[in-house]
Amino acid sequence: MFDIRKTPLDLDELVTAVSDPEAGAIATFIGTTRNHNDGRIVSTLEYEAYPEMAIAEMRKIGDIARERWSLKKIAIAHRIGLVPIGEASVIIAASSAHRVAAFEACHFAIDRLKEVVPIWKKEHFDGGEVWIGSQKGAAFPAGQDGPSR
Amino acid sequence: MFDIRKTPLDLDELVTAVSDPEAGAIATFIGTTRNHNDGRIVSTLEYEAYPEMAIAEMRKIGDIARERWSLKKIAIAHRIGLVPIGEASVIIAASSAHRVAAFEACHFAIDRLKEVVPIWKKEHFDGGEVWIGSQKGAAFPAGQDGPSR
Amino acid sequence: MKVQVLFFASLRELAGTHASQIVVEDGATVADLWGVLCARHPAVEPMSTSVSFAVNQEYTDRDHPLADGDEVALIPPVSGGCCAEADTDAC
Amino acid sequence: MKVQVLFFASLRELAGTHASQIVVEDGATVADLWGVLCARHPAVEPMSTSVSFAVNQEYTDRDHPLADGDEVALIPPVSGGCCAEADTDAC
Repeated sequence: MFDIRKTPLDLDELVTAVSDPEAGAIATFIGTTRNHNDGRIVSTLEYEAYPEMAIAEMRKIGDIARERWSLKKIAIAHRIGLVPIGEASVIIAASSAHRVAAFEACHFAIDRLKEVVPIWKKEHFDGGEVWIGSQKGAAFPAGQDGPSR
Repeated sequence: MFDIRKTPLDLDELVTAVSDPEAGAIATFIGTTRNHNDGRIVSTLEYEAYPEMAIAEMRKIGDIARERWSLKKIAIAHRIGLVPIGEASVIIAASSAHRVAAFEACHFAIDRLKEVVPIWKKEHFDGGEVWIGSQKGAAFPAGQDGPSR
Repeated sequence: MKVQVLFFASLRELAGTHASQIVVEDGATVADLWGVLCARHPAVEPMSTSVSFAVNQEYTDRDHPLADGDEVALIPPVSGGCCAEADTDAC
Repeated sequence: MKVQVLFFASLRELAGTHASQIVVEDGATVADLWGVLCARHPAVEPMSTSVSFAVNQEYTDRDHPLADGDEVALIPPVSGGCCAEADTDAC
């Protein structure tokens, strides 16, 4: 299950998606919006995606994870639009027979998602708003062929 | 929250227990009973605990995790008695501002739990039953002062 | 030939549009297209060093040659997910 | 002096009891108590090398001296949790 949605994410849905009679271990990761960042009090968080490509990149993350670890299943869901403070913006779940694979795959998936999946976060705070990432001269997502510069 | 109970474990309850306005990351681990082990088809799993000491050892795991990582909160719950195949026997949740701490603390907690928390598993299978651990000449839980031998 | 250009996030706001049909010469590369876009939307030019490109939903190099009908996405530094490694990072 | 001994899991089944009041000599250690228990419940003797001990809910060495009223738990190798590291491990 790889999903981008405008509605609240449901942890149980992802856990159910990766449940498997042969999986003894499920690791999950929940990323939650916070009310402060870099010293700013954030009033609202907004996510935008390039949905078709974001889903395709999530699928690739799943494929890589299954190649590297002995996984049963992996699921990734990201919320877009306005995400109220304290609610989940991303949930990842991975299942495996043995616990190390589930942990490592889940950790890899969130790291990789932040690097390559075309989703952007805008913070609204008192006195302004900013697209996170664009304000620093960030480069081509790591792990991809870089553009010629 | 550190708990031993005879009733089904509830993932949302543990996630809620570690939720914190300053925690951007929650990692969880769910350990589920499986229907086979070591080539045997397991019909029933049964857990027994020394409850007061098990809770005390879980608390120590939480204390160590909080010392080693910059955690917000950690919760551990273990089910005892008969646990139907496919249901969770243990759930761990850890929250932190940054994701590495939550993952590492959660992973540490399940590793450590298996080493030191006085809980035992009995497998019932076609043709017999066995207390897991006792059939191999296993030693004093790792990481503790060993008995003089 | 014609390509469909998609603008996202900060680039969408700088360009003032989400999508645009652009005519480029046969044999034009992604870099050539970016030059056309900078001429048409000068506000995007400061993103030259940070923008990435996807053609038909795959990340590509700037020297990638375009084909008629390609969907070219302009991808500012991504920032999905949450919860930073370090205190200075996002969330 | 008297101590309260608790048996768990395989040791409980081997001893045929969950708890027992045992009288030991003043100055007796955990190892001395184990000797008394092996004499009373010979079935537990094969666990001599794998059993661990907790006095008042803290893991202790075998040379730990007992005090009157102590709660001594006999702890077979623990196997809580789930999901092994390796295929040969439990769950």
